[in-house]
Amino acid sequence: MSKNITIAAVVALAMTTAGCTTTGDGGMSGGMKPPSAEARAMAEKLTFAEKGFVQDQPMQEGGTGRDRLTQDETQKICTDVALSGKPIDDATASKVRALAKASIKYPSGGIKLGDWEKGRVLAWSGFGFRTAHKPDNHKKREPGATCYNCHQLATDRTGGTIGPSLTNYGKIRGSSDEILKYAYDMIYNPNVTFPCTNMPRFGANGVLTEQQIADVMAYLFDPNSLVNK
Amino acid sequence: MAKSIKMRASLRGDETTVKALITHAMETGLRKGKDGNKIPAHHITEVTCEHAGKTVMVAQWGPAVSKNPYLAFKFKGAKAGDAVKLSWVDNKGESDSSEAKIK
Amino acid sequence: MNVDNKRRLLLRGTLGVGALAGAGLLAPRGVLAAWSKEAFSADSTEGAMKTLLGGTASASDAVSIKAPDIAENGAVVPITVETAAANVESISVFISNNPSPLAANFVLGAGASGYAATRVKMGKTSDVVAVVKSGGTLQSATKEVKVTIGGCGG
Amino acid sequence: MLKKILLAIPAAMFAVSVQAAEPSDSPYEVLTELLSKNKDDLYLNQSQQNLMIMPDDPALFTAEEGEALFKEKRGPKNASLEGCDFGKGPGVLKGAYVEMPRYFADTDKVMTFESRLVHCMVTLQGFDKKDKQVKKRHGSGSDMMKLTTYIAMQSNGMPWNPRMDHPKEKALRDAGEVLFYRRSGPMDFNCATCHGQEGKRIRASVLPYINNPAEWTKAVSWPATRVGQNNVRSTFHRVRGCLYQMRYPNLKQGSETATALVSFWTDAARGQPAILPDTKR
Repeated sequence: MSKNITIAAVVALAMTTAGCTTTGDGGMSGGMKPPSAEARAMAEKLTFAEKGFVQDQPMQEGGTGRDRLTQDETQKICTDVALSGKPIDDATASKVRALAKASIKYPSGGIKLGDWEKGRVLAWSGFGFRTAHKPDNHKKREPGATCYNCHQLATDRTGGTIGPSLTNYGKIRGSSDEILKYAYDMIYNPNVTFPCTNMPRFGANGVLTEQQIADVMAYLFDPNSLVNK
Repeated sequence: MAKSIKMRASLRGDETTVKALITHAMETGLRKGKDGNKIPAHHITEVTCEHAGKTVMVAQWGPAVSKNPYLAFKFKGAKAGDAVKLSWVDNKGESDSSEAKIK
Repeated sequence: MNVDNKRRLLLRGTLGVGALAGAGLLAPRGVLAAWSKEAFSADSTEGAMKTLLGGTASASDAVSIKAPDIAENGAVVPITVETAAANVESISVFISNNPSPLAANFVLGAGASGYAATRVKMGKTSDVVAVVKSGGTLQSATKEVKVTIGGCGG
Repeated sequence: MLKKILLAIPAAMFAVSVQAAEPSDSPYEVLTELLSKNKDDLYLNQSQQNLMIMPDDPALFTAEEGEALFKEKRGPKNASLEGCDFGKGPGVLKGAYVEMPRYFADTDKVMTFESRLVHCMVTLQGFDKKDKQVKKRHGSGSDMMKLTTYIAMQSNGMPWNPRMDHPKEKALRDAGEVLFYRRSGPMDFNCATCHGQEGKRIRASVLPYINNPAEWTKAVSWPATRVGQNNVRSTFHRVRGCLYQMRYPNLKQGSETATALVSFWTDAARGQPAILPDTKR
């Protein structure tokens, strides 16, 4: 009983400080007219038009441009939510959460913290998976976690504000199993907590490896990390 | 080589304003190239402006002046239609000059 | 004209500057010395100022610097210096925290107004010091420019 | 017009030293007017530095070079571009840029400004699309950017007003809207990830919000000098940069897909004054 209360409190704190609601992010504003079926059909046609995006362009993860443009279930649902001009409804939110939950794989030995200094480098690197006119070469440099674009992370450098500030992340929350799992899930697939969030699914989409996630988590939780100084 | 100097001289009242942009790398000598070696300093050292046979201004620059440098200054004693000449020289001895009519 | 300037003029006359050989006389105000490697490589504002101008300047309302309070791009910081002083001989710009503070020295001839504008590189947050030389005195103004990191969005 | 703007620059830069400026419509003045109406807007007011550079934006010189190129007889057909119809009749430049993209009967297509310029260089001047005059699209030194900057400048201060008279114009705009919100790729990004909320920053840069036309006009006011890149950049260069960061595959210039995106984003700035050329970070 007391443990359940603790978990609830930790999650509530995490959610409050995340500054998010369960509203889908990155959508049309309320009151705007959702696009017609014709517009949606044309957009699909244009997305996969041979003369538009380079469909056969090779991607770093293997596969082609066409694969990158092909939506999975979560992306389809979240596009619908974005185009609706309304907050995500409960049924859709549950569906997205369920998809997210099914996607999350945990390390065999449990969630562990890696090297915070490596995590810092990853958190501040925007390199990786960019293609378009100038593809990132993953053989020359390890892809990063791009955290800084959206989050304030520590006080030593300026970060973005699309996501909530993560300064003092571990100092505020401690490092109980519950909060570690919460943070792991947020990085692996944040839709489990915030359906149709702006935040990428770093684990589920294969952007970060298990080790990289451990390092980024160390950057957030390690008492010696600049995040907590 | 395309002209490295873009300049304009405009008269307002009795004062002529000269504005110029010069195409130049302005390498500091501190930057490293792709091969890991330092790129040698290469920057304009002097820009001279002449009007009616007299030097109006000489700008002496170090490598801290921005790439593709901009400069502006003002002087009196010229009239519309007069020619203003601007020339530069860099630390490698390269140079260029250009003339504009005061408008 | 002080001795120091005479010496430099002489230097210039001796060494010459090929590309500028056609330049007219810079009379009667600003005295043109050869480009000073010593001043441009001095590692302090004070040192550079002494080498270039033969002394240090005192702060004055007669000099104004226009520069951004915050520069999100340190590679292109616009600086404009204006002065109400008469008979301005030169306007110099120093970026105190650059490895070599002296950035530019505008030597003005007869008829030139007390005005100079350029754009400079700043490695980090720094004071920008503008020194105006006129009537044998050195007057200055100082303005801090905070250099921040730009966005990554491209 | 160009001369008038350039003459007005000293006045705009130092109000102290000059009395009343003559009537002028420099991009700097269009922007400062917009700022005066949106004093607290974080996006619009984020760069004092760029505002100080703007009166002497290198793009103004680029435009001047563009004017000479526009009037010069060039190409295998030895023709100038003065016969090019940008939608308001051959040679009519004033206001043409802010009405793009638009439908052209002669090609039966909705065209962006860029596609139309290429069309004229090919049909009127006889250039091949592979000639460097047409092929080189980026950088202040390219003919395309010089011409684009000059022609765009003839619409400075005028309200964005992409045509929606032809069904194809509306259809592409609507499809572009869907593309703006369509999420895909390894990061699940859509355009609204960054441009769907007001006052948010990516690292240190405040992002423009798609549903705030006063912000959006600055967002879509290209060509603009990218101060950090030392070059004048185009609309397509901006779109490409976004798609690159979004981890999307390369988008072909002049494609209908690109036109759809540009139609929607231009429409989102409708009614607000175009700042041409603009100065950006």
